[in-house]
Amino acid sequence: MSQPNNFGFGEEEQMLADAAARYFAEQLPVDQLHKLVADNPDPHRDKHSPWAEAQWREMVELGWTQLAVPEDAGGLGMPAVGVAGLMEQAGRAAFPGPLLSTLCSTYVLAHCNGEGAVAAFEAIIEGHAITLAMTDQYGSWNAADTDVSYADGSLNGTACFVQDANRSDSFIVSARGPNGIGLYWVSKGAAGVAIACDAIVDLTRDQARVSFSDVSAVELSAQGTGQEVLDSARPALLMLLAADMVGAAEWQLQTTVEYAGTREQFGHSLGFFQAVKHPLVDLMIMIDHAKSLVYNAACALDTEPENALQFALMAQSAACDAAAYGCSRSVQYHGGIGFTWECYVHLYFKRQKHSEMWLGDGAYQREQLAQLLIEDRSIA
Amino acid sequence: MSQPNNFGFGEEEQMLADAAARYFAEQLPVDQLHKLVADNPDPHRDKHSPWAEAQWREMVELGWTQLAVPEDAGGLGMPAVGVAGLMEQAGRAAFPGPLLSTLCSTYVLAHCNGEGAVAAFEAIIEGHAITLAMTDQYGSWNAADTDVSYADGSLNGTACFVQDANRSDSFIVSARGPNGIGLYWVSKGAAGVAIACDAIVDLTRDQARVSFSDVSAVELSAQGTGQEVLDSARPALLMLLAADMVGAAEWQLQTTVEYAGTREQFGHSLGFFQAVKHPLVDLMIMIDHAKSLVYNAACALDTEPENALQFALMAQSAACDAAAYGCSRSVQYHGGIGFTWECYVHLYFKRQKHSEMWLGDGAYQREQLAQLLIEDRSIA
Amino acid sequence: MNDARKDTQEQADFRQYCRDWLNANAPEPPQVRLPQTPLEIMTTEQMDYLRPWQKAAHEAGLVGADYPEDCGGGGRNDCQRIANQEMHAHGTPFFPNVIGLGMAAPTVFHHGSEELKRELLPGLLSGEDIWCQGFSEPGAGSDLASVQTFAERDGDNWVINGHKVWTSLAHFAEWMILLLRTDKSDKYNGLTYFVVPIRSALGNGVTVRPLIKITGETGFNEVIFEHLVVHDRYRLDDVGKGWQVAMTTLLHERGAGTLVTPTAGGMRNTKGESTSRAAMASALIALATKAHRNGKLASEDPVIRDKLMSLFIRQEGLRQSQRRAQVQALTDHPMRIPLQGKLLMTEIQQESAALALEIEGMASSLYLADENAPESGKWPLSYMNSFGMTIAAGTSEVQRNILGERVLGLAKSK
Amino acid sequence: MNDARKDTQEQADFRQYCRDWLNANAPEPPQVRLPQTPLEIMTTEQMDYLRPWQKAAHEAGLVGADYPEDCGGGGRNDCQRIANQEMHAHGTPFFPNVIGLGMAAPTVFHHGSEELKRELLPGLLSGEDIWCQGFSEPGAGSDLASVQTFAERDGDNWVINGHKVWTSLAHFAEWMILLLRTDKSDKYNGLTYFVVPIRSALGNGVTVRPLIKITGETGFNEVIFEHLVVHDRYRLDDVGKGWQVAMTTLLHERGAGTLVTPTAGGMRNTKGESTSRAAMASALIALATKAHRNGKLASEDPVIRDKLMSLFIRQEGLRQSQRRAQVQALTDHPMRIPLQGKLLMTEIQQESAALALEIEGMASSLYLADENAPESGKWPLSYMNSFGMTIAAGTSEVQRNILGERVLGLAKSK
Repeated sequence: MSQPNNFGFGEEEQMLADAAARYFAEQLPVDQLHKLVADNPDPHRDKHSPWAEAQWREMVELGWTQLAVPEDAGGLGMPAVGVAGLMEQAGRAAFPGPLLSTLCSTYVLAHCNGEGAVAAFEAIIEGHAITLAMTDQYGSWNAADTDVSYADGSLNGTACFVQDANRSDSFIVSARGPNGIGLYWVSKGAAGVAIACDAIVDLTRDQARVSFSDVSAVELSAQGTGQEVLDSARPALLMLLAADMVGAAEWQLQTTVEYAGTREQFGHSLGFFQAVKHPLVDLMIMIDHAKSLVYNAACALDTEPENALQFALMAQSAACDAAAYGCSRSVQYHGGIGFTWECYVHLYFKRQKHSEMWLGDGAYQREQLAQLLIEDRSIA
Repeated sequence: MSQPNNFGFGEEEQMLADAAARYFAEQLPVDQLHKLVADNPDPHRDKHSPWAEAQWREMVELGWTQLAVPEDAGGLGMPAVGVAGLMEQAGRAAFPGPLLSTLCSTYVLAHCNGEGAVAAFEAIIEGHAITLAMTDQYGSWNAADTDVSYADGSLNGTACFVQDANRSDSFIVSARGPNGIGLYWVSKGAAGVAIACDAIVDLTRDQARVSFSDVSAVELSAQGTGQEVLDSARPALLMLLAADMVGAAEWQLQTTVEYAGTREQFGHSLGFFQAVKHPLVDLMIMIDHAKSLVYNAACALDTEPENALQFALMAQSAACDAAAYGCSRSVQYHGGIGFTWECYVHLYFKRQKHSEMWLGDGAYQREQLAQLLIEDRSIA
Repeated sequence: MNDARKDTQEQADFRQYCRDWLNANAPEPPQVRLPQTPLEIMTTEQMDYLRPWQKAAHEAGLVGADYPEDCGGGGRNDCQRIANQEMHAHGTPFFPNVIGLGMAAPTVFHHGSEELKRELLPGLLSGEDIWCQGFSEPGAGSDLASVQTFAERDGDNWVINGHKVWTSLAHFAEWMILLLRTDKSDKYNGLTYFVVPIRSALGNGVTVRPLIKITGETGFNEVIFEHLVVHDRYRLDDVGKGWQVAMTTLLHERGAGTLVTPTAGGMRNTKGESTSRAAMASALIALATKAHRNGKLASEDPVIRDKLMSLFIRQEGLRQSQRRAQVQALTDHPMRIPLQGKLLMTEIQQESAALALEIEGMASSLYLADENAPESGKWPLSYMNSFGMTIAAGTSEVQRNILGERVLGLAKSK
Repeated sequence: MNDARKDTQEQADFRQYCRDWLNANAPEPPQVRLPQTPLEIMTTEQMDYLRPWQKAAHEAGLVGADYPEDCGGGGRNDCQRIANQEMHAHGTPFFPNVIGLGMAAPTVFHHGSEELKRELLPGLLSGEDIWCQGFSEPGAGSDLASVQTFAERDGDNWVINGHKVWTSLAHFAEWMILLLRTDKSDKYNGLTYFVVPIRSALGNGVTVRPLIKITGETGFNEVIFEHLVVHDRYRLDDVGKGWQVAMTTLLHERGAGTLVTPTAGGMRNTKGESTSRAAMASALIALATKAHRNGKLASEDPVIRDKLMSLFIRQEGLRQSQRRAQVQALTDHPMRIPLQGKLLMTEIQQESAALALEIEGMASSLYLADENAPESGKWPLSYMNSFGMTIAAGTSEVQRNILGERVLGLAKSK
C-alpha cells in the first residue's frame, strides 16, 4: 500500500467539509427539512416528492456539484477523499437533491472515452444534474443487467429504480446492443422519454421508472465497453453512497444519544441503563469503522486504484451494517415519540433503509469481497 | 400433525426423568465429576480419559441403557420423548460414559434388518456399550462418507472421531462396498481392530480413530441399504444429542445465574446490571426454544415420523445456538474465576463445544432444513 | 396439533358447536381494506364491517364464553380457548374491541363492583362499546408508575386533568381504562384506577386528537382531560390501589393472566391467507421464492436461507414452548414461558419484516401507493409498525428486566 | 501503508538504523515452543530465550527509545513507534517484560520520584527485572476500587497483608506494581500505589502460587502477602492517590496513554507466520481454504464466507480507525477511537477463534497433544484464552460503560 497516513485529507478538504457542515446546519436544518419533505404524511399522497431545489442551485454556485469533474475537463478535480467529506455532510443533512446522483455520474463519466463524456462534463459544470439509469426491473445490483436495448442509434426499454429522476436534467443509460453493454446520454426532455414516479418510503429521495421509446442517444461508451466502465466506477459509487450513509448514521447516533441523555424513566436518564448505553456504544463503533473504511476507500481511489474495489466493498458493507443498526436503535430508544411522524428520526430511518439497498446490501458486498479475497487470494 | 398436546410425556416418562435427575445429583455431583475427569490439567497428559464406569454399570442395572430397544427385541421400548428426558439429565450432569453412543446405536439398529441387529440388541440388553464408527478423516457430517471399505466379508480402513471408542464394547461401522454403503458390527476385541486415542479438549468425552485391518464383521444392513438406514436414524441421533446439549445448557444457565446473584461488584450483584441480566434472559429463551423443539422432535419420532427430520433439524440448530451462547456467557460472567481450571464451568464449556460439532453445527442443520422446507415446500 | 385430543366433554361439545356455527355464520371477506391489527382501525367503514362480526360471535357464545352469564358471558368452563382455536382455524376476521376484550374486561372482572361488571361487561363483550386504554403519558412510558394525570376528589366525584398519549382506538371508544394519580407524595401508592365514559364527554372535558405514526398512518391518539368530572362509582378497587389493578391489566396484556382473551383471526382476515403467527416465516419463504436478488431467486441465496431458517426455527420454538407451558411437569417456573410471549412475538415479527426487506432488495423502497410494490408494500409497512410493538406495552428492554427479575430471580435493575 | 511517508528526519534515520540492526541481530527462531502471548510464559527455557532478546534490543536502543537516557532510555523523540513498526515488520519474537514495559514503566515515569525512576527503569527496560501487576483480588475484579489488601504505616515502612489474584508472570517477577488500601473508610481516596520487590521477599512475607487456566496451562498466579514490610520510598505519588495513579496504568494498558509501549512481534514468533493482529482474519481465510466442511472446502461455504468477510471488515475497520485517530480533524473526541482498542481487539480475537472452530468442524475437538489437530490445536486454545482477554483489564462490559460515559457522555451506570 502506498496511502498517505492522513488519507490525503489536507487543508482544502478540511475547509470543504467544514463549509458543508455549516451550510447544511444553516440552510437546511432538520426542522426545515421535515417541513419540506414530510409535510403530507398520507402514504397515498402525490408521488412527486418535494426537494431542496434552491439549495441545489446554491451548491452549483458553490462549485460543489463539479468537485469531482477532472481538471482537464474543466472541473475542480478534488481528490476523492474530499468529495467523501462533502458527501458525508450531505448524508448527515439527509439532503433531498441530486448531489449523490450527479457525483456518481461524474465518476462514471470519468471512465467513458466517448465524445459525449466531454459534453456531459460541461453540462455538470454548467449546473446540470445527471443521474444513472441502469437498473433492471428486478433491482439487480449488477449494473450490466439492464432492460434497455440499443440498436441503430436508439434506445428502447425501461430503467427502474432511477434515483433523482425528476430532479435531474439527463440520464446516463446502460443499454445492451448486439455487441454488449454501452453507455448513453439522454436528456430528460428528449422525445420518447417517459418518467413514471415510484411511490417510495424514503421522503428525501425521488425515484422513478424511466421508459425509452425509440430515443436517440449520445454515446458515452461504445457497445461492449460499458461493463468495464461500470466496473471501474463501482468503487467510487460505493464509496460515495457509504459516505452519505455514514453521515446519516452519525445523525442517528447523536440524536439518540442526546435523547437518551435527557429522557428520564425510573429516576434515571435512559442512557444510564446498560440496555441502552451498550447498544449505543456498539453503534458508535460500527459508525467509526464505516467512516474509517470510507476514507480508506476514497484515499485508495486517489492513490492505489488497484485496491479501491476491495476497500469500497468493505466500506459499503460496514455502512450498511451501521445503517441497519442505527435505524433500529434510533427508533427503539426514542420510544413512543420515535414512533411518531413528528419526530425527525423517521426521516433518517427511511433514507437509510433506502440507501442500504440501492447498490446492494451488506451481505452482497461481502460475497463480492469474498470473491476478491478468497478466490483471488489477493489479500493486501 | 397428530401429536398429543403433552408430547406424550406421561407418568412413566416423568418418573424416569425425576429418577435420573436424582441419580446424577447423588451419584455424580459436579465436584465429584471434576475430580474424576479433571484431575490432571496438563494438556499433554495421557490420552486415555477417565470415565464413570461404575455409574455406567449401575445404569445398566437400572435398565436405562436398553430403554430404546424395542419391546419385540426384548427391550423396554420407551417412547422417544422419555429417552429424551433421560438424555437431558445425562447432559445436565455432563455424564462421562457411553450412554449417548449406545442410545444412538440403538436407534440405528432399529432400522437395520440384518440378523446381526437382533444379536446387537441382545448385547445392549446384557449391558454392552455400542458406538458408531462412521465418520471419515475430514469429520464429514454426512454419515455415508466413510473411509472404511467392505469387501469379501472384511473391513479395511479407518473411522475417525469415534465417540466413546474406549468405553464401548463394539462398533457399528459404516463401510463402502462395491454395491454401496452397508453397516457392520465389530467387537472392540476383534482381530485387526486398532484404537488410537485422540487428545481432545472435552474432558467428559472419549474419542479415537479406529482402524480396521482385514476385520471380519457381522452384517447389520446389507450393502446399498446403509444410507437409508442412517437417513432414517438421523432424526433420533440429532434429537438425542440436542437433548444432551439442552441439559448441559440448563446447567450453564443455572450456575451462571447463581453466581450472578451472589458475586458483588460496584455495590450490586452482577445480575443487577442489564449487561449481564439481559444476555442471561436471552440464553434462557434460547434454551427454552431448544428444549421445546427437542420434545417436539422426540414426540414426532413416536407419532409422526414423516415430520421427525425437520423437527430434529430445528431442535439441533436451536441446541447449537444455545450451547454456543451458553459457553461464551457462562465463562464471561464468571469473570476471572470462570477462567480457572478449578471452576467447574470449563467442563461444560468443553463438552458443549464438542457436542456442537459432532453431528454438524447450527448452520449445517439450517441448510439441511432449507433443503427440506424451501426446495420441497413441505411446510407443515 | 390436534387440540381436541384432551378436551373435556363440555369442551368437545362446544368445539363441535363452534365449528358448525362458523361454517354457517363466519363473515364474508370485507369490501374495505383492513389494517394489519385491530389497533390500527382507522375508518368507520372498517369498523362497520368488524363490529357486527363481534356482535354475532358474542351472541353465538364465542366471545366471553367463560364469563358469567349475568355479565354477558357464556358461563362455561375453560371454553374460550376452544372458540379461539376454531376461529383461528377458520380464518375469521379479528375482533375490533381488542383492548376491551384483552385488558379492560379481565380488569373490570377482577376489580370492579358486581354492579359495575353487570353494567359494563355485556356491552364490552358484544363490541357495542369499544374501549381504549389511558396509561401512557408524555413523561410516563416504560416507567408507568410516574403518571401525572391527576384526579382530585370532589364529594362523590373526581375531577380529572392531564394528558394521555398512544391511546389506540380512542377515536372510536366509548370507554377508557384510566390510571390516574390521586396522591402526588407517593409514587406507587398514589395511583388509582378508573373506567371512564369518554365518548359522551367529548368536547366536555375530553379532547381526542389523532397522532400520526412513522408509517404515515393514524391509528393512535392523544387524549386531553380538562376538568372532566367522573363519578366515584367508576373507580376500580380502592383509592391508592391503582398500581395493583394496573398489574392485572398488564398481566393479561402479556398473555399471562387468568382469563383467556377472546381472539379471532390473525394478521390478515382474508380466508386465503394464513391467519396465525406461525405463518409469518412461511410467508417469508413464499416471498423469497418470488423475489430476485443478485440475479437469482432470494430463496437460493445461502445467507438468506440461513437467516430464514433461523427465524423459522425461533418461531417454531416459541410455538412449541407455548405448547410445553401447558404441561406443568415440563417447566420449572410457571411464568417462565408465558412472560416470554410478548417479547418474542414482537421481536420475531420485527426481524421477519427486516429480513423481508433484505429479500426484496431494491423493491423494498416501494410503498403502499406503488402499483409495483411487492405484496402491496406490506413489508416496509410491517417493519415500521413492528417498532410500535417492541416499544408499546413494556419495551423489549423492560420485558427482559421482568424475565430476569421474576423468573431468574436476579436483582431488580431499576 | 507506508509508515515512513511522514517521518521526521530523526525518525527516518532511526528507522533505517532499526532495519539495519534487525537484519543483523534479530534472533533465530527458538528451539522451545513459545506461548501465544508473553503473559503465558511458563518455563525458564522460554524465558531464557526471550530475556536476552529484550536485553539486546534495549542495548541497541529499540526498547525505551523515548525514555530519558538517565532512566535507561534512548532520549529520542517519538521514535518508539518507529522501532515497533520495524520489529513487527521483521517478525521478531515478543518481549517478555510485557507488564513492565506497557504498564509499570509509564506509571513509574509519571508518578515516581526521580531517584526511583533512575533506580527502576533501566532494569525494567532491559528485561533484567520482570514486572507483574497486583491489582485484582478475589473480591475486586471489575470493581477495582474495592481492593482490600491493606498497607499499614509503621514509621518509614508499610506492612502489607492480603491476597492478589490473576497476576501473570508473578513466578518470574522481581517487581510488582501494587494497588493497596491504606484507608478503609474511603473507597476511592483510601488507595495508595506502590512498587514492591517481591522476588527478594519470597518465603518472607510473599507467597506466589500458580493458578491453572481453563486451557490446562498455568501462566498466572495468586500472590499472598503476610506482614510484608516495604519501605515508604517505594510509594508512587501521595498516600490516598492510588486510584489516580492506577488510572495512568490502565490508560496505558488500553493503549490510550501518552507513552508508546515498546512492542515486538505478535501472536507468533516464527518468521514465516505473520506477526500482527491484522493477519488474524487472513489466517482464518488460510484455514478455511484447507479445512473440509460438509464435503467441500470451508472457504466455499457461503455462510462461512459471510462471517469471514464480516470479521475481516471489522478488523480492517479497527485498523483504519486507528489510522484515522492520528488525524485530529477526523474525529470529534480524542478518546473516541483509542478507548475502543482493547474492547475491539479482544472481541475480534474471540470471534475469530470461535469462527475457526466452526471452520474446523469436528477437527476442532482435537487439542494440543493430538498429532492430527489442525494447526497443532491452536484454535481451541485461542478460543479459550480469548476469554482471559475479554475479562482481564476491564471486562468488555466495563469497556462499554467507559465508552458510553466518557465518549458519549451518558450517565454513569454503576
